[in-house]
Amino acid sequence: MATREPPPPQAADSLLDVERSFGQRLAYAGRFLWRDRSGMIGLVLFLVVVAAALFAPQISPYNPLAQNLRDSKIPPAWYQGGSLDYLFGTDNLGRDIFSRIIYGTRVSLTVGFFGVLIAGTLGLVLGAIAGYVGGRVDSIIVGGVNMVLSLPYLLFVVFIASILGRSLINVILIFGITDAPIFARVTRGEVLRIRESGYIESAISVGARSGRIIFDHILPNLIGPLITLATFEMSRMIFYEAGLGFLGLSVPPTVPSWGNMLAAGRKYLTSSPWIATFPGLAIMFTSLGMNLLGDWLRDVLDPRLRRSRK
Amino acid sequence: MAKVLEVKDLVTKFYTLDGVVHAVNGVSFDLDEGETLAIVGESGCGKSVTMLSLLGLIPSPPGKVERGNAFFSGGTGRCDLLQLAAPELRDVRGGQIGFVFQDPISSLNPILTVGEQIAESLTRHLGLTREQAHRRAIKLLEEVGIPEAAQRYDSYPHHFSGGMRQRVMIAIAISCSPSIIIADEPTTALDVTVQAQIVDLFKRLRDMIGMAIIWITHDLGVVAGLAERVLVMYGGRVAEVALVDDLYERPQHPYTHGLLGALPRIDTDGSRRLVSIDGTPPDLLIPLVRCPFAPRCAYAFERCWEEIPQLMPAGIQHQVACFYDIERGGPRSG
Amino acid sequence: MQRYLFSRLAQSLLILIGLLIIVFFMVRVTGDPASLMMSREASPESIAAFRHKMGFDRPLIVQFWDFLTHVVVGDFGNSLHFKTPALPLLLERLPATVELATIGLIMAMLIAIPLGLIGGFNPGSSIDSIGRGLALLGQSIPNFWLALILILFFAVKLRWFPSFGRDEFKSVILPAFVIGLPTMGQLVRMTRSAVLEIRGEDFVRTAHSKGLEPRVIYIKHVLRNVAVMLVSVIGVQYSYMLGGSIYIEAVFAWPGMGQLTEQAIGWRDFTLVQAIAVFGSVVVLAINLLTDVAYALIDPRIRYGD
Amino acid sequence: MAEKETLLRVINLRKHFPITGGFLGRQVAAVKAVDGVSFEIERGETLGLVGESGCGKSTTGRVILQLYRPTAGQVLFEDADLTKMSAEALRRLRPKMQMIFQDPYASLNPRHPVGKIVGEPLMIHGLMQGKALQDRVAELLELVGLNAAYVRRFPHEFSGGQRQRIGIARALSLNPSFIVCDEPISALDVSIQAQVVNLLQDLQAQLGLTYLFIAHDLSMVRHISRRIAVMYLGKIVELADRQTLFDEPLHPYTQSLISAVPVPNPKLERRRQRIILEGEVPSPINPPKGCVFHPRCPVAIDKCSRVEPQYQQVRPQHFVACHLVEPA
Repeated sequence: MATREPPPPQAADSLLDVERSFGQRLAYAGRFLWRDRSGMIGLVLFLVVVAAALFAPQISPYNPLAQNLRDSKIPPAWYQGGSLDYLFGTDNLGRDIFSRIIYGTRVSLTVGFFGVLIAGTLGLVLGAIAGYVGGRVDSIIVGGVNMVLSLPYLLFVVFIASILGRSLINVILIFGITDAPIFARVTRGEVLRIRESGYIESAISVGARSGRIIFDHILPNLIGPLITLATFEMSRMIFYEAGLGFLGLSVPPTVPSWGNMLAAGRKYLTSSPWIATFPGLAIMFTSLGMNLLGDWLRDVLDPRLRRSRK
Repeated sequence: MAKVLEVKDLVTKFYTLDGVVHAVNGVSFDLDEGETLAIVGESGCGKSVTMLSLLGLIPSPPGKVERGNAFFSGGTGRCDLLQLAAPELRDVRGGQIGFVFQDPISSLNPILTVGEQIAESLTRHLGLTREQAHRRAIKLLEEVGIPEAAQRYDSYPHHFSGGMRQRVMIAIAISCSPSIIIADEPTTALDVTVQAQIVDLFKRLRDMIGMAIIWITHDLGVVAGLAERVLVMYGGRVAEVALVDDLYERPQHPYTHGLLGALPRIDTDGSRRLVSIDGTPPDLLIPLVRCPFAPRCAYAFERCWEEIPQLMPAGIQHQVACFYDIERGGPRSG
Repeated sequence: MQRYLFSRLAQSLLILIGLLIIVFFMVRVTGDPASLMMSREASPESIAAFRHKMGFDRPLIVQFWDFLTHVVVGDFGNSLHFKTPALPLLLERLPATVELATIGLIMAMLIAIPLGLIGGFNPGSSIDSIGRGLALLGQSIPNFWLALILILFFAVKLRWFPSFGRDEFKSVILPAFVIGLPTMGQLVRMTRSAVLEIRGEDFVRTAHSKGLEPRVIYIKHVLRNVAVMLVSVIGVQYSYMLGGSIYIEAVFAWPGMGQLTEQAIGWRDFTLVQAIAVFGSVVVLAINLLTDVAYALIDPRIRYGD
Repeated sequence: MAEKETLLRVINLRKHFPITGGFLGRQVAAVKAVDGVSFEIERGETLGLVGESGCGKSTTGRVILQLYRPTAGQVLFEDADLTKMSAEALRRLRPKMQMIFQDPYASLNPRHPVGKIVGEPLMIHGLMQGKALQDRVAELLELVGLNAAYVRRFPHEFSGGQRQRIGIARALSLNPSFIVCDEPISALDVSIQAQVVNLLQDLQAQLGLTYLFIAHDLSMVRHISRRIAVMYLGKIVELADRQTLFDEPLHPYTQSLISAVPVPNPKLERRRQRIILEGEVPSPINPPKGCVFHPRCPVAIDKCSRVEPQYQQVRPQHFVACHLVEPA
């Protein structure tokens, strides 16, 4: 009877037997990011915007509010008549557009971040209750969510904004509340999916209490899809905030926000087109970066994709 | 007897993000006219990929047939399926080789009537008019045992149960009287009593049409009463091929041996302990450099870790890819 | 099928009632509607008089009942600015908006669906890259800003199109393209992923195994299923475009409901804004309902489902 | 031999799932998944529960463990009625009765490492912590034949058979006396099935476990069970010890089921006469009147379509629900 020989070291039987260090796992994630270049671009764009908001006073050459009527409507540096003093030129009141763009990131990110925070929290709570409790509570929440989501969103945001009046808090609240149903819907769907999954049944069968099931099993599996959604929704809010500003319904006109700058620039479109051009480009690149980032996160954070490897 | 299909050294790989999946690693076999051949193996052994590769049905990319020949002798003479131009290969598919897939629920188009799905094959290969195809499709539905076939022609797949849908799939496969039907786990998704119906239907159609059947399965039980020859696959290679009685009575490959021992059976006393095969199936991301079964094999010796065993004769119409002779209890000579 | 439609209709009615409640209380709960509607300089006396005239001093529930019974018969009250009933003002503007959104949708579909189809059938090809780029831009470019840039370039510089108004047929091209851009992006994405999904379905493999010509498989098996998936997307996008008309009509001075909304906000004409909100929602609900009907008509799983 | 002791007694158990419809969510129908099921399980034995998809066998297992609360009936576990217990009382009793799940992919939390999955039941019940917990987890992993060094690995790194071993280790962690095995092998390959079945049998002998073994594979159920119950559309149609059930099946459904099971023996297969049933299992929403099996029954008489047959003991320890079988 032949005995079984120990396998030679190079012939691993299963990838399970290949020991991986933390560094190697990190390198794997890095390669994943590198393979998806667009995700990389998205991340870089997003980080640039965040850095601009954090270090606005250090980066911007001028006070974004400082008017200088003598230097009004100076074109960007690379145009005839432009000067390196004002990289992106100045607006009708002689304010430095570059500085205002930098400070504008603060308004956009504040609205995006707190809007998503409110919408996400509200949506998470509502969606989790609907999905976890089920029954009549679920029907009521789902009914409400479907109702809000079947309304013309923009029309409603404009309607509400026109009633509430211009302030940063109002804008954040409007987006935070009107966007909550989307988070609620996604959360509910995920909670239902997770709740139906075998591992929740398994947790119940070993005697886990609701607290453990919610915090140890459901929430961690919710985070991936919610982070992805938050990225897309934040991008959408930045976009819509600018839209409201464009209609004169967002933050007060004195605040340097991209929407306000667009609205102001619209009047000088033919004579000084750069006033409206740069805030639009800023919105575009921010939005682009976050969409790319969201696409990438969706692929990376989905454990279903990882599971399908086998 | 004339060979209807001869496959030689087929290699198929999938180039995925995780690496190269070595799905089929040099498979050769042949099939006689009117013969029923069972291809048995566990998930990931390459049995389905082998068959899909032959007819250009693997998703590509990521899949790629790297090399091999598949000589098919159908109504129009002998040709190599793997060298055939796309239009000619399409004439073979459905016309001379019919397919039945595992999952009858997802394998039918949900928004076309079942009748249309049968008829389109008829108009494509036999050149029937819509009218003729309609009549012939109803006839086929009757043949596969669907009651009130004329009314059922206009039904959509979701009106049918799993077993009925599989009957529709079979009607599509036999619609052009092919010389081969490839059935990929056709009863796995079905209940035992329905499985018996479908197996019965296959036997009846085989007697009626006389086509060869390649029955892909993981279940050595189902094919025992159906197949004339059995081919066992492991790790993307052929482990053993033999006439059905011979294979079940004196399996020569340790894997086949283990598989038969692992099955509980109702024809013997139930108190016997099952033979289990230790370990797990091979990871196909790792290229094959030795016998794929060696890590799980109780008989493996040095040679098994160093080279890939080729098929060797082990009796009448019996071949096995193993360096160890179980019956004699030592390395195989030659 | 009938039961399905009936239940969708009932759902829409419920949503409508909920919507009226939101609109009604939004105006009243967030502050004093009278001071909201009067100019900021108005004296307290005139505000009080206005409050009484509009009936804002009555109990909320009475006001709500009054509001409801009037809305049901199409009476949204008088516009504060024009001093005439609000509904005819809206209806007058509706055709322009419908024209804009419809042409925008058709333009978006004509560009997006072929790109999505080609991209889905040849992922990684150069046309696929163009399509995905367009999808990304459609999502990322603020279309109200793009409207300005296009006016600058095509109307002011090249003088190919008029920069505002609705006087000639050419007028609609720029605003329709801009209003359709986000939809175009969405449609490219959806079409592409629908094609990729359907192409990977088992029944497509079955169709290949029957030896059908690729053309037949694409048209009969893939495209029909893709169409089923796209119908609902297109419905949603159409309602979305009606909302987007606020910006685009404002920029292009397109005399539709969107422009009216912008103007009404400027005039602080809240009866009119309120009427637009309700009426716009009704239109959107009707579109959603029509989408569901269309969906049921082309998908046998719903048509013959129980 | 110790005296036979009844561990679990199921009396007339029913579980109907409501189907809601319309926009107000009214109940419009019910899926009668389990519709009046009674049996007993003795300590230390394996009762096999077999039937085709949709017959309610898995639901029965879950209702016994109160993962679904029953619509009617009693479940007496060591003489205590589980159906009347509060959630907290049930929770305290959970360590004694555990479940092994069908799908080894879904039943393990993808974000938890193996050590946590296996040790979680012990943490929940506050039985162990720190070093003791780690040692116990390692012991359990080795008990089910896994390398104890794998504690930090995640489920997606394992093969199906290995995951099922993890699931078994988790179920065993609390030293249960009763385990519901819900199709524990049907998602696995044949060679792996044997590993898991052997493991379950070894553990039973070693730890004195009692199993309710649910499966659709009749030959595997016969292999592992002492007694077998056959279910059809929410009801048990026949229950007997395995020898009797296979040698003298009395219910026509059992007979056809046994005849449909393929045998890996070509010579025997070619000779076998099959009773091939027509049609497929009807929907449990509107089960047939009278005997639920009568539309497919090859020997049905007029009475079968009108009167529901009594489930009764017709021979010693042999229960059947069929009009054509008279008590001996």
